[in-house]
Amino acid sequence: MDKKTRNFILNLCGIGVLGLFLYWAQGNLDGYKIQVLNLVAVNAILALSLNLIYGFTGMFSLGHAGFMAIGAYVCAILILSPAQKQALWILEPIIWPFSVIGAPFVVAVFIGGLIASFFGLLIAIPVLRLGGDYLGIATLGFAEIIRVVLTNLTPITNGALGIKGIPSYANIWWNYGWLLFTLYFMVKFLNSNFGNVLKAIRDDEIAAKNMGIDTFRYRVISFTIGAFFAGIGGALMGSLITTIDPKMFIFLLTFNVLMITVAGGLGSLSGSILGSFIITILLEWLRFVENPLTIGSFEIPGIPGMRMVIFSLALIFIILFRREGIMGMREITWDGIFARFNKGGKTE
Amino acid sequence: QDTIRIGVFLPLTGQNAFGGQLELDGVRMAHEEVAEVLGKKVELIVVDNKSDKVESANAVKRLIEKEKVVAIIGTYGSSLAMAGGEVAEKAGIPVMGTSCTNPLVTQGKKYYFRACFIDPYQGAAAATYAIRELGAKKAATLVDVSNDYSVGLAGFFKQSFLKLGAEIVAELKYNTGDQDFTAQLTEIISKKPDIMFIPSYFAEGAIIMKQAAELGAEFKIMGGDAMDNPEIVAIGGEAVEGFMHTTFPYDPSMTDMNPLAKQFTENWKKGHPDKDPNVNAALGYDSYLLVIDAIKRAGAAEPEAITKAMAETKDFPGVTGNTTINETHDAEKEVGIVMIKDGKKTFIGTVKPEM
Amino acid sequence: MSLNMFIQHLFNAITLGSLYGLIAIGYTMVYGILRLINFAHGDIFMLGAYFVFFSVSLAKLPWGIAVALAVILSTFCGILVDRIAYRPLRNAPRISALISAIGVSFFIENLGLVVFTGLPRPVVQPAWLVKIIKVSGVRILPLAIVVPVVTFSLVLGLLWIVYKTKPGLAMRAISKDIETTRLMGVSVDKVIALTFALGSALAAASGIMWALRYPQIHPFMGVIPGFKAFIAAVFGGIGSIQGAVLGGMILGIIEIMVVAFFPALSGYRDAFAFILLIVILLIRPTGLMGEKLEDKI
Amino acid sequence: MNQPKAVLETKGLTMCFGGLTAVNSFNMAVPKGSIVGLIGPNGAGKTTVFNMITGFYKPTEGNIFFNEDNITGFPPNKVCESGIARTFQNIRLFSNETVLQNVMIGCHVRQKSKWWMAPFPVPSMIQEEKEIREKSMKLLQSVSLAQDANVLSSSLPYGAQRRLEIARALATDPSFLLLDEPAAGMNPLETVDLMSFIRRIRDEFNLTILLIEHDMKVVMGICEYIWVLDYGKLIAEGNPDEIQSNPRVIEAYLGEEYVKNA
Amino acid sequence: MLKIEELHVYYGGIHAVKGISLHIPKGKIVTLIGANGAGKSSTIRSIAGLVRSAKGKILYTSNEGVEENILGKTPEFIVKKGIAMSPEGRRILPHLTVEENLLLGAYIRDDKEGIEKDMDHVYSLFPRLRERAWQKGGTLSGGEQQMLAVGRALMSRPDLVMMDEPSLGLAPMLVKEVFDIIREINAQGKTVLLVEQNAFAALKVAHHAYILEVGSIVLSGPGEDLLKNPRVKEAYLGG
Ligand SMILES: Nc1ncnc2c1ncn2[C@@H]1O[C@H](COP(=O)(O)OP(=O)(O)OP(=O)(O)O)[C@@H](O)[C@H]1O
Ligand SMILES: Nc1ncnc2c1ncn2[C@@H]1O[C@H](COP(=O)(O)OP(=O)(O)OP(=O)(O)O)[C@@H](O)[C@H]1O
Ligand SMILES: [Mg+2]
Ligand SMILES: [Mg+2]
Repeated sequence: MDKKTRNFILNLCGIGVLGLFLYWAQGNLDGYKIQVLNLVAVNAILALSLNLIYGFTGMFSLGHAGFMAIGAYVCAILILSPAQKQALWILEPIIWPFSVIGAPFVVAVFIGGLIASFFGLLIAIPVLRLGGDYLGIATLGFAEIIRVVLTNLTPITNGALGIKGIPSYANIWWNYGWLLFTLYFMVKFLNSNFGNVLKAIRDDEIAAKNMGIDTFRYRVISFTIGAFFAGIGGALMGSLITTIDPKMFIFLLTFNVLMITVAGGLGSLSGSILGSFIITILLEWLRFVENPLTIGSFEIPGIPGMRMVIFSLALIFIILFRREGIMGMREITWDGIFARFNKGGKTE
Repeated sequence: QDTIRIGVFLPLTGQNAFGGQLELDGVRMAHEEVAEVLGKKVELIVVDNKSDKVESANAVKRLIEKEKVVAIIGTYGSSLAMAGGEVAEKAGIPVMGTSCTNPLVTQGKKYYFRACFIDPYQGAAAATYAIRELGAKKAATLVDVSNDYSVGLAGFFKQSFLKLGAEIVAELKYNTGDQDFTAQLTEIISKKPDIMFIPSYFAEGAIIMKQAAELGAEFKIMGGDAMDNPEIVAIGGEAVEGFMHTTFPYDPSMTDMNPLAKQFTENWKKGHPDKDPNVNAALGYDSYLLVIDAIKRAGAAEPEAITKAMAETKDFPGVTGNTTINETHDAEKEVGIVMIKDGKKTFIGTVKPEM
Repeated sequence: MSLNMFIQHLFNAITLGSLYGLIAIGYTMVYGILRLINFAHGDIFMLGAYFVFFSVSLAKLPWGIAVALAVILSTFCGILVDRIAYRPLRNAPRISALISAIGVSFFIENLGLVVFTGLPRPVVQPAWLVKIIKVSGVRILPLAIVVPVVTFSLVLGLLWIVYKTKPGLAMRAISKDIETTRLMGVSVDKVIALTFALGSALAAASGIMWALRYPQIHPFMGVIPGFKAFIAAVFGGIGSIQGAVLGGMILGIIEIMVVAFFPALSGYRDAFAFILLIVILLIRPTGLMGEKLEDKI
Repeated sequence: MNQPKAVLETKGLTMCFGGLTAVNSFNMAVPKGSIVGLIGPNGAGKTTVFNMITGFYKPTEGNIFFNEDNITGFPPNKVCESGIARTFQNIRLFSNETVLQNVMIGCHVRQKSKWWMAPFPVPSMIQEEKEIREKSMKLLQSVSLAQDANVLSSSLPYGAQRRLEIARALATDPSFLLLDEPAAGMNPLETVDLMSFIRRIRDEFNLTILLIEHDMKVVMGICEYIWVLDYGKLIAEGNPDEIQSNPRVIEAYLGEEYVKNA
Repeated sequence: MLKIEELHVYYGGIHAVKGISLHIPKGKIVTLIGANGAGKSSTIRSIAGLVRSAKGKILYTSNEGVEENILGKTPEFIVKKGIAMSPEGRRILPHLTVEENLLLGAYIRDDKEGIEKDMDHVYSLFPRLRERAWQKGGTLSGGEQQMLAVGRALMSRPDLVMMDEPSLGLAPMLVKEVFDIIREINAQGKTVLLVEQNAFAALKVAHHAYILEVGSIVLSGPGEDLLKNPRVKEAYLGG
């Protein structure tokens, strides 16, 4: 059996095991834990998409919250029934055609991604001429513009009141299904020569141009794909939490995704997934520090703010001790696992 | 089970922390006073929703799934309440809202109730008061566009104000976090309104009034329940003199306090010598007691039964007045008006909104 | 719009703009040298305001001493942040330091929340600073004159340090190549600590000024002004001190004038600032006064 | 003149940086299939000429013709597509990529598949990617780096990095190759190898090669024709013998010492 | 002046320098020759304090006659002891002007007049730099940058000057000039450690030479002797 077939079979097994685990989780874990598992998946999609833009193509983009917002709003408007929409827009009625359009969930999520990527393309063409931190700030500005528009465009978005009661279709199967789709796409894309091209642009844009690469075109492509998946992540997030409003999509949300991506490892797909797993669960698990603690007969009251204090310390720690993130630029691959396994076998 | 577990989700950190913390103080105080129901100890499980919607949904999920609470109290901030409400609705656990005044919070919900009135009611009360008592004919609004409470209340104020035959001469906006309102205020001043309505939070509100005074504004200023905080005078100084806001009928300055309110005020001062009580604390206090009352009437610490009992709450005596839960699950209460007089909050009466 | 009203708006704009400018120079200083967006800047800004609040309102110290104390304490905090969270990452990828900076920022804010609680605190303003002066219908706060004056004198001082002194030369060298700068005998860590000290002193100074103008402080007060000032710094060309002030001024003027001329669009005010930012960057990819540096091929 | 047709021709090429004229009205015509050199003192404008030809700088004045097409002002990637490849004075490899990936990236410019095919099992793309891999391995063999195909390019020793840069340039299927100081940092022995390597690739890949070099052993050893720049101006051109004995070149560039030793 | 004992340098798994010992006497020119990747730069960088993973001893005797192990000390400490270096790859600060680059080289000094005099001296060594005094370092041509790197190393008035491939990318005339400069500064009493690919020229100026192969010293002796050594001739002088 050659390596390719072996890896293919192993991949299938891996998906099978994940499926079984999710099936088990659905039956045995409480809703809270499942919610956390769902968040892990959505965050992983977001981290992967940012990693494509920043980690693999080297474009410092801080526009993620904007793309997520677009995805979330588009999807929410599509999956709410006209009656629900009528009831929700209490200050100004929702305008036609938004009041009546609707789509099934998969389609809505997909359209959410498409429209996010359309805006991604729109912003990419002027802005991707910028470099480095300037690009970051310009995309951040773009995300903020989106947010301001969402806040003020009440007849479409319901303004600051946001959209509530979004049908919670985004269950564990959808979320992990989309995550697998995202991952499949990224792996295929990045392992092809086009992936090499993106990495070349990241490493040395001048040399890449010199190799005949239309660097601008590929930057736009990468950015647009990243925006697409960010939109998907936003759409799922909206349906998972069931309410959205413009404030949710402030720049701190982008920082969250950035944090996960960097902590996982820029330029590492497995890092993004690992990062999302660790950071999401850490954030949830740390809730305990804010609960009152009873030791013997002493009751220590929970201190508000403590959780984020400890979280930020943990974040600083991770970055101080693993300065390139948990995975760096490495990937977890079957070949790597076998190599390690064999080496371990030999030394014994 | 030998205890009854009640969950509390409030913004203890983040932007809305000041309100959440006061409400928690109120809840805790009520819990200390009434620590038992149906012969069992009541255990409070407090979770912070960090003024963040994702966290808010998580918090409720955690309270329900992990902590297995039978009822929930919370929260300050309507958008937080909505995010959490969805979760509770699905799980069928009753929630008593403290000060989430947006109508959407309980709209179409079976399990969400609140101890406070709603914004249309409050907005109408403010408009009524402005026109009937202050004789205002022209009003201006200054609204935090990115805040649902502010946008909502301003909208309802405007509806009622126009309905009562008066005119809105300027509608200016700002964003959460802005500290400089001089441009908006200069514009409003040039439109010469009789009154300016600012549905903002107290700290921002105080700054707005300060800047208005600096710019020589001569109109009266009114606000909503979120302006109800003792710090407003400390921040705004002379500029807040004469400012009026609608609120729940409780304030430590009330002269004709009901006995419960009196007792609450005294007990509070014992427990918190350095802080004045305010209406958030009182609502926290009342919310807890409303939940306990429902459990008592339900006769079992069982979510469905509690929900049913909550919906039937009638004339329950609380610090913020007698509470009746109507069919939209909102508390029907009088709307109080507070005015800053000689640097002190003074309760000057109640209004019945003309809806 | 009457002339008076316009002048009133202009004064409002200059006050706000020079406050933004003052915060922005701190960002630009640190960025210019370490290429690090020091997210903790807005939090040191907050600390500065709190230190003054505590010394004046609680310890009843006189203003002069309170300000000096607050600046010194904040400077110390800034150096500490550098020592703990940034120095170990000098040779790491830049993004790691950025994440560390975000971590520090979260840490200070939430520690502030734990220690100071979330309740906004009032700041007492010295009476002479807020006594309105009326000049033919335009109402001016003395503060509105003090702030720009302070901002401009600090800019001059900083320009002198950066362009005319030896540590200034070292600072500029460090920004491109730490190792080589070391090879020239520069104690890089000391120079960077000095940079942070200057940056933090500026943050504290601007925090105090801000609190005087908008006398309400809370642990998250630094987030939005910090964010906006950073944008202003980028506007002006990050790394350039004059640019930061120019950027701050422009941002202040836009924020006020958008509302003044298009009151109906006041809700879109932030969007205007960002649209202008993007347009400026498209025309001048390194901001208004940022130096353009191409790689020699 | 009975020279073969020029593949590359510059006419009145001029480049100004602010007040500085780095290259001044430079004319040259490179015959097909030749190895030619561009020399001159430091700062004479040699690299600038390269940068103009490859599209990194837009000439202030003048034109560049490649196979008789005017390519002046083409962006670098278009220049590469038309068949011109180069190496850099300071090595510019894709440092986080493996040696093989570096070469594969060079192949991209001739790749026919489209990016959106990547996630789907498109047979033509799978086939093409396989061919790219094979072609890249072959190129690595020809620069004797095949054994290092899977190591990171940044961990190669200096000389090997130079060869990799050339292999990467060859992967773009150029007909014209520009080398900027290929022998810099090599010791005399390695330099000798390099010379035969350059000749070999010229023959194997049917190239025309223009190189900048300060090592006169290389220049005089393999160049058939040489242009000499000083302060941006052409001061001499001719075959190696002519150049070596040209008094202006000796004065401006080679120095008396060189003549004595030669 | 400088004695290296059993120096090892590691980069992750790579053992780049494998326990070399060498001696640089005061007032002499010593050169280090070897193929690409032999470990020459690693050795020089260890002396300058730029390599963290070095083991062994580097004993430096300053002008005052105190001997001290400088391995593990910071670069700035070492510069202040009187050791300066012109690094591989020039490492010019691209956004500072030529003049500022030179001033930075004199960072540890405070004597304004002395600095000005030395600056003039550098300009007279490389007139091209004077023409470019106000140009940003980053826009200089390769060779101009090399001149600046050498000049900058002289600005701290070091006792020991280390040069890593100073003739790289220089025109033939200048190559000769650089070696003349090396002789000249040595005549002024400075000790020089030189790493070169141009083995012929290096061996000619050097009083003593070491040949490095894959991290170990394989040969050493006076420069003139090594020039005649058949093995050196074959491997480094191109036959
Ligand atoms: N981007 C630029 N801006 C300003 N001046 C420049 C720029 N690029 C090059 N120069 C100047 O143009 C002149 C020619 O530079 P170029 O790099 O072409 O020299 P060169 O002939 O390659 O020299 P070397 O042999 O030293 O590499 C130099 O004086 C250099 O300082
Ligand atoms: N930072 C580094 N990380 C990993 N390996 C390194 C590093 N620096 C040098 N090496 C390796 O250490 C060995 C010695 O390198 P060094 O630079 O000292 O050689 P050198 O003799 O100066 O060669 P050259 O003539 O190419 O300059 C080489 O194999 C090189 O690849
Ligand atoms: Mg050159
Ligand atoms: Mg070397």
